[in-house]
Amino acid sequence: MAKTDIGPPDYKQFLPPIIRDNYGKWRYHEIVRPGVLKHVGENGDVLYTVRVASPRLLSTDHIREICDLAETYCDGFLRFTSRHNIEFLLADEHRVAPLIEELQAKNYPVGGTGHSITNMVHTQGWVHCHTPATDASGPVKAIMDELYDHFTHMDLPAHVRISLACCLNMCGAVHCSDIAILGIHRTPPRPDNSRLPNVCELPTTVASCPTGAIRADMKNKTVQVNDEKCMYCGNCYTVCPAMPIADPDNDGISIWVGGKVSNARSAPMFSKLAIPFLPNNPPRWPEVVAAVKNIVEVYAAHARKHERLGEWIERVGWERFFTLTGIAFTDKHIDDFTLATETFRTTTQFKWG
Amino acid sequence: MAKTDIGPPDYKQFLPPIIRDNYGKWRYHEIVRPGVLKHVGENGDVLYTVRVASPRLLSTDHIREICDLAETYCDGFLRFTSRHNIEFLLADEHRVAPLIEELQAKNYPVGGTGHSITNMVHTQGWVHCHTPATDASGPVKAIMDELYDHFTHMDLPAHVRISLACCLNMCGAVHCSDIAILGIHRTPPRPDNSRLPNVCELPTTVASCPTGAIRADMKNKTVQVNDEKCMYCGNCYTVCPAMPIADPDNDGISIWVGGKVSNARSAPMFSKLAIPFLPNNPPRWPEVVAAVKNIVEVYAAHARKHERLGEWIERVGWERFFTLTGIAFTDKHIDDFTLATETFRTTTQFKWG
Amino acid sequence: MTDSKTPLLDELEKGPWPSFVKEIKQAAEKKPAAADLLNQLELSYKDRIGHWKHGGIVGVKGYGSGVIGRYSDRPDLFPNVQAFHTMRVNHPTGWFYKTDALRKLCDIWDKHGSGLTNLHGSTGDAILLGTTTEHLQPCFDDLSEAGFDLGGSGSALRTPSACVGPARCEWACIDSLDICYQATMTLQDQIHRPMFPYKFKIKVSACANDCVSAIARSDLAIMGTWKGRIQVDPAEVRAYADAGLDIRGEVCDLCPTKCMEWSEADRTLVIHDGDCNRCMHCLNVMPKALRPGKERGASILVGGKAPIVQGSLLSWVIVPFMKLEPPYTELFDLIARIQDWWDENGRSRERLGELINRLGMRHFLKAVGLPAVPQMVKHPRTNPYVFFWPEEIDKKEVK
Amino acid sequence: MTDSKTPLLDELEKGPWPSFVKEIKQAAEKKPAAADLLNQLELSYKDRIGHWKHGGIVGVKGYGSGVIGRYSDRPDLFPNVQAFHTMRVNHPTGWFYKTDALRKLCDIWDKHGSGLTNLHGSTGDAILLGTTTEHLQPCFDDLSEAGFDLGGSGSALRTPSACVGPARCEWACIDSLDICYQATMTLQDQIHRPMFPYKFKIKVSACANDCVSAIARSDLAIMGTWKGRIQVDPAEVRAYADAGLDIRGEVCDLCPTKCMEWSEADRTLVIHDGDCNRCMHCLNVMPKALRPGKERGASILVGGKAPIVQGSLLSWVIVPFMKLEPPYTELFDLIARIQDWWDENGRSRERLGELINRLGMRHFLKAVGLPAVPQMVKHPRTNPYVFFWPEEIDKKEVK
Amino acid sequence: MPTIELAGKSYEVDEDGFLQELDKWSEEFAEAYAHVDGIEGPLTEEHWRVINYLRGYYQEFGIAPMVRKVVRETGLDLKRIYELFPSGPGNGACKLAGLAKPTGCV
Amino acid sequence: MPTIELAGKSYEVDEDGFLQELDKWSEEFAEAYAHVDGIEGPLTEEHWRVINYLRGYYQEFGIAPMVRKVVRETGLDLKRIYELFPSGPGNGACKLAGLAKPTGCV
Ligand code: SRM
Ligand code: SRM
Ligand code: SRM
Ligand code: SRM
Ligand code: SF4
Ligand code: SF4
Ligand code: SF4
Ligand code: SF4
Ligand code: SF4
Ligand code: SF4
Ligand code: SF4
Ligand code: SF4
Repeated sequence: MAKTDIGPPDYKQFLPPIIRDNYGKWRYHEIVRPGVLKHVGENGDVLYTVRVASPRLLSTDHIREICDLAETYCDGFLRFTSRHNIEFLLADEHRVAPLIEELQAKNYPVGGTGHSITNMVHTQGWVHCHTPATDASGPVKAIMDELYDHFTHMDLPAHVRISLACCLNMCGAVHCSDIAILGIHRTPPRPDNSRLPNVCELPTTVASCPTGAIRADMKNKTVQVNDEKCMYCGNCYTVCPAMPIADPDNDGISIWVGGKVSNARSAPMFSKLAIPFLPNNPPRWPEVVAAVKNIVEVYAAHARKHERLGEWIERVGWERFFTLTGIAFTDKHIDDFTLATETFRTTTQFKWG
Repeated sequence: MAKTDIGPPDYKQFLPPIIRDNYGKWRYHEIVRPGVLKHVGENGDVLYTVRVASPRLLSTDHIREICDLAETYCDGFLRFTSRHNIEFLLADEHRVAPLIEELQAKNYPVGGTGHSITNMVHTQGWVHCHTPATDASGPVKAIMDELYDHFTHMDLPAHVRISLACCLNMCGAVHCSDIAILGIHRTPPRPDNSRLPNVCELPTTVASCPTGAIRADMKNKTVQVNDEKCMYCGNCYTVCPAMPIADPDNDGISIWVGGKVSNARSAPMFSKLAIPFLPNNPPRWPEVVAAVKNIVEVYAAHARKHERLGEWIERVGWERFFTLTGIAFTDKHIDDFTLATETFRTTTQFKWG
Repeated sequence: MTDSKTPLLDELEKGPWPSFVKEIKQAAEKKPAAADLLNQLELSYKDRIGHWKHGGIVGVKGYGSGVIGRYSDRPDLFPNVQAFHTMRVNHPTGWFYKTDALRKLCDIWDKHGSGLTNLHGSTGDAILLGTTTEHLQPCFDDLSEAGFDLGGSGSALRTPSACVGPARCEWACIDSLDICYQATMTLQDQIHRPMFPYKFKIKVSACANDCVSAIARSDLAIMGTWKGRIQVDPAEVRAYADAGLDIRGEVCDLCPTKCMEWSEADRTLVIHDGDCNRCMHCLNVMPKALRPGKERGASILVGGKAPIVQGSLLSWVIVPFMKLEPPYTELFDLIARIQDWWDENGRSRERLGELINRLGMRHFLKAVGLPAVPQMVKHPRTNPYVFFWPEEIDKKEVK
Repeated sequence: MTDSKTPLLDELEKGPWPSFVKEIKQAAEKKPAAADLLNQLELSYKDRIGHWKHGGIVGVKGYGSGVIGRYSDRPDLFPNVQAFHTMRVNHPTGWFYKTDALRKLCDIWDKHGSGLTNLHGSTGDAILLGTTTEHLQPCFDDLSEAGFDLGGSGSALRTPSACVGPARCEWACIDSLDICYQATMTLQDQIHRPMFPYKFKIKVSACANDCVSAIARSDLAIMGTWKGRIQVDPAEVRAYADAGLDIRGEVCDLCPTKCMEWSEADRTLVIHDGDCNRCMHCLNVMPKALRPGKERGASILVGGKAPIVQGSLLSWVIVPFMKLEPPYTELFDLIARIQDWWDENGRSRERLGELINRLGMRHFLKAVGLPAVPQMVKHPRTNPYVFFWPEEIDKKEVK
Repeated sequence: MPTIELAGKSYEVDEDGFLQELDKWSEEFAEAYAHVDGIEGPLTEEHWRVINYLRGYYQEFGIAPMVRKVVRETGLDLKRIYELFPSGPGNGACKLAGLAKPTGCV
Repeated sequence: MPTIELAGKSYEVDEDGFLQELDKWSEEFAEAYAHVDGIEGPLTEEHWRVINYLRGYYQEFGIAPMVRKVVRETGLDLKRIYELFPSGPGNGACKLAGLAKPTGCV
């Protein structure tokens, strides 16, 4: 039998020698061009990093091609980033240009550093999950095709982090992204009373509902959904297979803006609702692509240097954001969940638009 | 029988002629000295207002004395302010000095304008209410004796509004005051099971509890209090006389800071807990007086001009506030009611103290 | 020590601030009730506890509100405050008085009550502090005769109040006094005959300085504001600068939207009015140089209240701008729709703000017929728990 | 049009961004499962709905986690994805690889699975995407042989992750990689054998830039910081200025605490470190000139998570500063106390943050033995609903 | 606690005249007590409509109904109710109906 | 839905082998099914302690107990439970005990 509990391989064996030598002793870095970082050690050592985009969903053969590249240029050392990009690590400055040349020849986008749009964190969608309200990889591909130049050029006021999650579970942790794309259902689950008694725990199902829309029907060992209290989060389906919620005609995508994670300048912020619903329109989700692009361009045109999307909006005000982007404000933008009162405007300080 | 629904007397008959002439046509004002406002109309008319402190609890004879003054100097016109001060309204500049002279001779404090501490909004306390955790008039008198010079001098960075409410009903609306003094109970109510069934509505009593600490005991037509869930708000007593909560040994005062109402510069803000508990120590509440004075003095020493107490704290940070005032921070300062998570620090941005 | 019967309270006659103890003693000279109040209060100071019984429900004929019943829990010791009810007299709007009216009040109260008052209660009423059940009706009769009426209490509309506004303030963007007075007169029935789930408070401030704390203390706050450019008098701006005002530091730097620029060189102030949120700060500092814009009206906010039960609320913007001219039809219609929805849906002791919070702002807006606008929120929702109306959903049969 | 069986997906082969469709097609050349994945996905694109059944609970011997079971709802059409489970392989800390290790993974996956992967999952695992129940155990055996182990799933500790930190970043205030690796190794049992009320995530960022989103995505976030003065190299500051950086505008004005002053005249930068909240902005803009202070450690935060059930939470500061040096005893002891309290009190599917919220921070702090400090809050409470501990109350008998 | 004598029976009431032993209520109590609250003559059908509604509601839900409900369910507008019970539905009608004294909001 | 034959009876189970008609569970089912989950030999007293605890809890509360509870109440530590049920308490023990398939957190 296999050995268990051995843990992952020790990362130290995978560090290139220059990193081992300069571990904890880096002095500064520069971005020498989009996608290329230069880190200088206290002792003067220089490490180059070349960052390329990845679709994240990789075939083994493609990984082998990446390995080939790493072996040719980086003595076999590479890493992936927290946003699924690939980083080639080079101690030798002379190999940087040839690597980039070959990468470009093979259509690997080089970029994603500094004030650019880097890779989209995203999730499984129709490729592997059971609760998605939209696909993940497809919208990502369609959006990044459109925003490609912002990956390869550092032409934005600040970092723009776009993420996608295909349902409210938010595996893409989109809740703190500059722009978040979130799959949503819009119709209540449909309890299957024949299966439910055998496959679901009633108390768990009742407790799963954030708005208390589910009542246990003890006699029939099943549940009833109060459609008026249901906001289609799908959490009941997560715990109870007999409550399917997917609905091709009403599932779709919502767009959220202004979140951030870093503590730089401003504290981390949640993303806020910008567009409540756009239809699922595969294969290229044109409405979603256009909406994201519009937000990016309006931001790029108006924000100041170093100002993240959310920081810009905070400065100019949400009323101005809606005016400038032309996005319609609706009652759906107004919170009605448990902390709603904290979001209501409790001052006469506002702009006309 | 008396005529009903006649409403209050029409205020217009009580406006002095100069106000009637300049109604809605004032051009600007100046504070010519603490307690004396000079309003100039578009047509050049000048109205003087002399503001004096009032204990709010006034005897009819004292009111008659005030009337005498108003008749002597103001043709019988006067008003009261939203913070219970008395304002003498004079069209004639020459009567201002004599009025002030007589006021001072009679020990009426003149002041409360501009960057001063004006009168304390407060409530009934032991004088007339049934739920107080402290007295109202007594602490007000003791505090204002101590802060007297800040009433008669405009020597603070900005307005400082101090209010007092003798229980959590907050009739003094202390929830948005620069400094709030709030009477609190600290022991749970003691249901009187013999009286309760006849004098209380069970559902109302149960619903009155913000933390769900009360359970109806249907059989005995009474209620049970879960002491661990009770935070002594007294609301159950308000609706159910058979649940007395006053407790001389544990009732007392808490101090709150940093609230404001105006929209000037910053949006209105709630007051925040500074000191969870100080004992009821009549007749002069020395601990409370010292605590308030300390906060005022630390604020006066550190804030910038025009900076309200809460604005100053927001700028320097709460950790700095606690350090500078020497007030102890405790677990009681950390919210645990429904919106608690909104107050937790969700950033590594903080100071060491 | 003296042989005073009130050694503790006597301490509070000392010191420069006016003493409420002196007031009670003054009234006590004529009124046994005031004397017993003093004595009972001394006992409270000794015991550190109040000596009033719970509640009390008394009133005058035809009204369900306006009187707060109160009984001593030691009538044995203090028989003259066995019953000691207060009457809430609706103050003249803006708390303006002529002395003859005030004197009349005093006379009535000397006739029927303790001779003690609060000018004013924190809702704004002239409070007549302490009388017996028997005196209530005659006292009311005399008040009515003198042109006064009672204010609100209980689950009623409470006495509305207003800042001094146009009567004495250069910043008034609406006629706070007239609006308040008209509301008071129009809604008399609501004041005197409780019929709501709980209390309802209306306050009117004629600008964002909010001198009656409308935003914090009323279920419905009416706050003056303007559209368009702040009126700038450049000469007066320069005069302030000449007089030593640090315009950059004290004005521009404190402008919350940073929409002001002061050029020291050419001594001019530029305001980017499109970014201004009308906070009032610059006008407050330079009243002689800056005036509100010319198109004036009010923002309407709802929901403000003290903490019981769900926690304090500051009022929420529901109408960013409403023109307000007599007879204020749009305003009173809106108030009626709001109260109607609240009265229909509210639980007992549920304030308007709590009801909106419980049912959701979208239901409130739909019911009262207001459009959703970004000015209603600090920021849009952060949680994805979004409801759609049935009519927004594709009705195709779900497989 | 072509006669492709996947016309919709084919559209996604176009355009400059790398195409996941190409990846699937590449794998499909060798693997029928990948081919059926493509076909099923095409159907989803047509139907606008997923075609996977709910859940699935499969695994390897001795582990309760690491595998996500998945079954097609159209096995009739796509028999090769009838079962299509993913294996979560714990990534090497920092996502560093040598190619030989990566190639080994690929070989194993070609042998046992679909030939498709996610590098990496959003928790950080190397995800092997799609195999059958029968292959799980042999695949795990091979992985183990090659030195790999599974990551977390279910109500377990999830695979911890860390920013690149000291390996390649000048700002690392702690050894994020070592801490993460030690935590992963020490807590193996918690990763493989679910025993908590729900999932538990740990992430480590070596500075406040938080390159692994620890504050937003982990129940326990460890974030590097420093005490004392930012190290300033005045010559390099001047060099930035000479190179055209607008130090006042781009650095000082954006400093959230406004604790920096740049004097254009004598070309010096003054930092009032006592006011600095270590936001990182100035260091980010001038990495060559500014470095973190010398006394380094971490802030510990808890409670972060996505919205289900109570709404998203960002993590909360519970320890402003902790020195972190191997063997990190203080840290691991604290984690143990936290988990113990959570495990003991948590309801099923209740994350740590939700439990703290339900029971109150004071109970949490008392149980894990941490003192209350102002750094824990944005501001003290605004509601007066304050609990006192029994021992704080005067026990004298209440009359 | 004061005691009050009505039609030969004695009742414990509080200072405001509210019955302190709710189970002692009877129609005779209400009739006899009406004058105390300024109602002249015997109770009419309309009085009883209000009283009966109040009692029924209280028995069912344990609370007094809100005023809007009383108006709607009895078909009597507020003005009429104040004519019937000069001290109003809370002080007057509830007292005669033998409900617990309304509290809460005063 | 697959069907499985055990000791002469047929049961409907899902892909993961979880019983789809919970009332069909019997001790025989558990005994016969044990091998499927890699348990060698007949079920021991320790196995039954876990199974009975799970069933009792499920019957009382309608949910499966949390792992910490199982450990505490059966007196068997987690290591031992994995020895008894190699695929763990959720996949292994619940399956034999005839509980609904654990969902939620995967
Ligand atoms: C490689 C990576 C860490 C890793 O372990 O994988 C990384 C690496 C660096 N980050 Fe980061 N960050 C990485 C994800 C993040 C994230 C997480 C995320 O986006 O999911 C954040 C938080 C984002 C947010 O706030 O929403 C992040 C916020 C920052 C910031 C703060 C930016 C800001 O102003 O808010 C900096 C500072 C800066 O760039 O000026 C920074 C700076 C850096 C530096 C310059 C640090 C250094 O000196 O080496 C590295 C190169 C940055 C660049 O791309 O220009 N890194 N960085 C991650 C690359 C992701 C990618 O492929 O694009
Ligand atoms: C008389 C009164 C209105 C009334 O109808 O009774 C009044 C009158 C004036 N207020 Fe006020 N305010 C009055 C209560 C308030 C309140 C309400 C309260 O304190 O309960 C507020 C909100 C307080 C808060 O924010 O917590 C208030 C916030 C202001 C402000 C904004 C101050 C700020 O910077 O936050 C101004 C502007 C200023 O003074 O620069 C202001 C300005 C003024 C001006 C200058 C308006 C004018 O041009 O005439 C008046 C003289 C102010 C002075 O005292 O220096 N008034 N003012 C109230 C006097 C109360 C008293 O006796 O002291
Ligand atoms: C007299 C007055 C205090 C004063 O000394 O000025 C007062 C006195 C009482 N208030 Fe008040 N409230 C008074 C203004 C307020 C205010 C301030 C305001 O109106 O601007 C508030 C906070 C604002 C608000 O309404 O939210 C206020 C919030 C309360 C509450 C809590 C209401 C809530 O929803 O949170 C109660 C409790 C209740 O309604 O049961 C309450 C209840 C009471 C009662 C009736 C006690 C009770 O529970 O039955 C007090 C009677 C005292 C007595 O014996 O005379 N009183 N009460 C004020 C009315 C005078 C007047 O008419 O002018
Ligand atoms: C694979 C992955 C998405 C991806 O494509 O990267 C993923 C996939 C699933 N997540 Fe997740 N989560 C993944 C990272 C996350 C993250 C991000 C993170 O860890 O940083 C989050 C948000 C952060 C958090 O934990 O709060 C996340 C929040 C959830 C939730 C909501 C949890 C909550 O407390 O709000 C669920 C629902 C649940 O647990 O029942 C969930 C549930 C699921 C399930 C198991 C679906 C379910 O309900 O049973 C998904 C299985 C998909 C599949 O078929 O493979 N997943 N999930 C990520 C794990 C890969 C890895 O191990 O590296
Ligand atoms: S976000 Fe939802 S649909 Fe997407 S992978 Fe996560 S759980 Fe599945
Ligand atoms: S989808 Fe969400 S809101 Fe609707 S019933 Fe299920 S758990 Fe409740
Ligand atoms: S604050 Fe409380 S105690 Fe004071 S008057 Fe109001 S209700 Fe009475
Ligand atoms: S005092 Fe407040 S918290 Fe305590 S039982 Fe009464 S209502 Fe509940
Ligand atoms: S609220 Fe505005 S208009 Fe009214 S008195 Fe105060 S400053 Fe003047
Ligand atoms: S009113 Fe306020 S926001 Fe507008 S310009 Fe003046 S200071 Fe700025
Ligand atoms: S979190 Fe800080 S230390 Fe870690 S990689 Fe990012 S910038 Fe560097
Ligand atoms: S780290 Fe941030 S807060 Fe500190 S000095 Fe630099 S910019 Fe200012």
